[in-house]
Amino acid sequence: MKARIHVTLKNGVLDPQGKAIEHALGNLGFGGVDAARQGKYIELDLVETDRDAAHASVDEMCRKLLANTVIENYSIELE
Amino acid sequence: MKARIHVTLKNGVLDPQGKAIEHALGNLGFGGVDAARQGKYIELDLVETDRDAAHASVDEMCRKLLANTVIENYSIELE
Amino acid sequence: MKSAVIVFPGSNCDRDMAVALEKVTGVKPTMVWHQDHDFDAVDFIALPGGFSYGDYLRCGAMSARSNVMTEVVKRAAGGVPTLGICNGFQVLTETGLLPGALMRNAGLHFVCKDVKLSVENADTLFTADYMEGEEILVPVAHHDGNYFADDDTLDELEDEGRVAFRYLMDVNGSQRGIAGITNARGNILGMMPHPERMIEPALGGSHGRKLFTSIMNRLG
Amino acid sequence: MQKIDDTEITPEIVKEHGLTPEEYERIVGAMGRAPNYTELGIYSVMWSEHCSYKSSRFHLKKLPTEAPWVICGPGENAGVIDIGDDQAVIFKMESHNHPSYIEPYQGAATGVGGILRDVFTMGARPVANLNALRFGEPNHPKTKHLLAGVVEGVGGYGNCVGVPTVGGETNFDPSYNGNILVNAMTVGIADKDKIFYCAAAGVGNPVVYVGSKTGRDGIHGATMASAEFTEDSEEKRPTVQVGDPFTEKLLIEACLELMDTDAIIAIQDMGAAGLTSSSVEMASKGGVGFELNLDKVPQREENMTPYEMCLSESQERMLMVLKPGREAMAQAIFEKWELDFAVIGEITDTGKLTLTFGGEIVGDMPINSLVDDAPEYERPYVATPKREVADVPAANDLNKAVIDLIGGPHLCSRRWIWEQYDHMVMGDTIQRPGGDAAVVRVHGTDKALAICTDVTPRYCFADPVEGGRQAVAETWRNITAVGGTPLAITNCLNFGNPERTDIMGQFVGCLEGMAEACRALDYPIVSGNVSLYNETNGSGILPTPAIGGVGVMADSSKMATIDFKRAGDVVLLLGETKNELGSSLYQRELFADDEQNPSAPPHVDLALERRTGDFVRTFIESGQVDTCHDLSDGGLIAALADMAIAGGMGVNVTVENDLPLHATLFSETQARYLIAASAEVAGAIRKKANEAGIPAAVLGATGGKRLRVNDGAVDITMNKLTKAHAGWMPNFMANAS
Ligand SMILES: Nc1ncnc2c1ncn2[C@@H]1O[C@H](COP(=O)(O)OP(=O)(O)O)[C@@H](O)[C@H]1O
Ligand SMILES: [Mg+2]
Repeated sequence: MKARIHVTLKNGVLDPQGKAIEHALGNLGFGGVDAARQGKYIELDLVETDRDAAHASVDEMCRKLLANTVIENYSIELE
Repeated sequence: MKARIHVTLKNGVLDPQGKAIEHALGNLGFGGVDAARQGKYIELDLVETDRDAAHASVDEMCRKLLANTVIENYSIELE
Repeated sequence: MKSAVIVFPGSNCDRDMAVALEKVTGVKPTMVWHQDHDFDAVDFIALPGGFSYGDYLRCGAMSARSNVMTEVVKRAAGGVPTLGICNGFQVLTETGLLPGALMRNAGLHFVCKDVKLSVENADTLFTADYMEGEEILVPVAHHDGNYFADDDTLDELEDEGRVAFRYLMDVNGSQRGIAGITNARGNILGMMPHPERMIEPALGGSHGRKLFTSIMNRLG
Repeated sequence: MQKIDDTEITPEIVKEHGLTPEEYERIVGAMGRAPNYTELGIYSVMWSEHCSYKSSRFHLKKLPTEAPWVICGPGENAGVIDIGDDQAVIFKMESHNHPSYIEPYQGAATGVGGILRDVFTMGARPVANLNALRFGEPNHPKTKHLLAGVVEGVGGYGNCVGVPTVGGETNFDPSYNGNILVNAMTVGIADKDKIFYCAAAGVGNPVVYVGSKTGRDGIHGATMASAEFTEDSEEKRPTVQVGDPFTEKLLIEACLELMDTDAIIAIQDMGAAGLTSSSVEMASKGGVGFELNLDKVPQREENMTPYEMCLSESQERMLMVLKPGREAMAQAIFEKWELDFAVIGEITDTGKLTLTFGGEIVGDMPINSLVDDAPEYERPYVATPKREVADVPAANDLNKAVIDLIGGPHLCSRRWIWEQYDHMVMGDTIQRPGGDAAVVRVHGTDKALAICTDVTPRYCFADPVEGGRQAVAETWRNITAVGGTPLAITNCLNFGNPERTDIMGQFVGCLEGMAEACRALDYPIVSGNVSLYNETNGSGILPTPAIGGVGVMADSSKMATIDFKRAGDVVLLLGETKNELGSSLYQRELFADDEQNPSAPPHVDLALERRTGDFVRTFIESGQVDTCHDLSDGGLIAALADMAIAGGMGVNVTVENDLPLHATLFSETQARYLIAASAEVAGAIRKKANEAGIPAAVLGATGGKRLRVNDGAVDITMNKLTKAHAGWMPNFMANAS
């Protein structure tokens, strides 16, 4: 099974990368970008075949390693 | 309109961050992760309301800035 | 030799580069702010190390698309000798002037230490004062120095003698130990190690000097 | 829609703000009415321990702060000393302990950012960073994660701004398990006639905000830094600030560019308690009032309330008072560097901090009450009892004891840490980390600064007065050992809960010892920071008054380093060795001492310290000695090992005295140095030492591939020793997440 994980900054947390991207797009002449945010995207190939078990395990991985829950949110998709 | 962009490493490009995640998950006692890959996830808030125009413009942003096509692929979703 | 050091927001080895150029060549370079893209004609352009634009998104990505780089690309492609060190190397690959990309170090940590290099090709504008195969000690200081290119590109670089410097130890996971490469025409060099930090014994050695004397002796 | 937070003030709200009922009454008294929510928030941060020094002020006044070369002592953003040639050195150390425990990367990173701002705000270009770190015991489940994160954060910030991180110290002790210490120090150089202060002046002059926009970051950071940790503190997470070193780099360049003009009257960084404490401090120092229009504050988030804007600790921001008419020129500079610039108010003659928002007055507080009425507590204390002198036994296997110590967490190489720091950028680092003090050239001259940080917390715990003396003396000695003349210190006083009489006793004792040492060594304190309430669930950290020392050397080509350079050099020990194994590393690691009642640490004889150090320095300054190392943790054998490992060559020594061999090797008697020099120079030094009444003993000679003592009583191959020394930390950190 494959897990797709998105890790994004919590609301209100400073996102210097996003800000820089916004800025750079503007400089390159791309108007009309109101806001940019950058996060991480992680793909895992899992041996587990049971969806619930997989979800529980990936959730724990996120809390323990993949996301910094002090400043980041995460979301999990399985396929 | 919102654009969600995934930037991932091309096949065959070594992914040190992915490797490190695999390794760290193993150390934390999470078995059963065959492979991990890390990419970027970028969200843009666009003024554009026309889907085709938005797609064309974001595609150009990706080619010009957001992805390094020597090593990275990108995909775009609009919502 | 009239030289220019390009200064991006976030460059931080610009002064070091200027000091080295002046100490070795005797001539003070002009500092060119990234917005001054119509800078005077020069014999030599240097892109210094640092964290231009914070290295956000990808190292060198934003500077590579800045106005001043449009001009640098034009001149470098036209043959003006151009040197990119560390972040400068990353900028050069991001512009496509040099092939490949610099990825996160295999060890994932920033690494700052003296490393042993071999001069792989002493027949370039930048290495003429070294001897082929000479072993030199030069510091690195980077988080993203892991050189990547596909096999065909790597073979081409090797075949054409465009690998200028190679690490003699594992530093960052670079393919084939590549530390610095030139373009096909030989007027552009990008390298991760910092020769400008090794130009006097007080700093730990002088092995970086010959890079600057090479350029000076060729350009006058 | 603009929003004013008009939360009603209840006793619970007062308590949540860390104010006692008495303190609240005092606020009501000072204002002549009850404060509104915004005003309460402002009082609470201004009167927090972190900003007001309410528990420590009384004792801090006792520290020596003056010398002919001191230009500005404590009270400004950083201390300033004269180094001749019309140049000044500006430096300070600061803690970022609690944030680093909660989020090690960002906590450490923003700690570095904050201390940098304290230094460049005064007109200096930062030239060096140092970091003094304390972690819990190595096998505590959090230690690796915290160490990895902190080191990455210190490097992540310092490397990006392009200021070399040239030194520091790293300790492990169980007392830091739930409360690590991250103390960051910055040293900068300025022209003596271009130093900027924070006193505002000139009614009607514009108050200008520059740097990053304000978000809801770190609201309550200052009160959090003054609160004891409990298990549920981990819930306080969203208050963590995120740093942006790129913006800081731009801010440094923009500020220094503006400082080259004559536009600035006063300038102050926004540190803890952000806009509030910076404006109150500027107004208070200048004896003026401030009127700020909060609508003008650049904001990153929507619907921010006055309360949030005043208390936000968003990073990379500064406040300035400009001369009238210079706004446009200043704005152009900040816009060139792509930073926010906004005139947000002006100076008044009301003596008040007046805040307007949406056309209404939302805060109106007397400045002097915010500053001068802050409570000052002369907290009761009990002096730490005198300790017994220990009789520490011999180890069964000396070779093993040496390897265990040199290859253990306390004495092993810190290379794993400092290789993650760019310690060379700016091209003037002429002594890199790994020696006694870092040496950084004054750009474009032959002159150099010698810089280090030190404290031995286990001594401070056993005997605060000796520990305080020792911390100051060790920095003095480390600077001397490279050939520098020590000039002044900064400090970061990390202690537990001052409301406990024993902790307060440690604080008072350490300060007493520090003050004595400063006086005896002509080595005043010019800046510093206090971090109290470092404890978790009622158990405090070891008292840790970290000292940052700065010295100068006129001719940096004469600098000494610790590595043996030539085989056949004579090794000379200066200073007398006594049987002082109490509270030594040897005792602690090999023979668990009584934790609550440790044995007496080595005595610091300050007069002897000064005499010996001054003696050693003359030989370095004259170019006769280029190899020198002071003796500290681990004693003689640790110093010999350091020198041999650094030089990549062995050494063979014979020690003759009345002490048992293990005491000779591991005793931590103070005021001692090892020197390696040609036989001729060593002979001359010995003769002069005899004349000066300084004990000097020839121990042996450098060379070979072994560390050998007394015909093989200790005999270890350099290969094994070097591996042990280099290996511990990388092995320990392998697989840290
Ligand atoms: N966290 C750190 N960052 C940078 N350098 C460090 C750190 N910890 C230790 N060092 C360096 O390692 C060396 C040894 O440190 P230490 O044992 O404290 O020295 P000393 O006993 O001379 O005070 C010093 O050069 C010091 O600067
Ligand atoms: Mg020392």
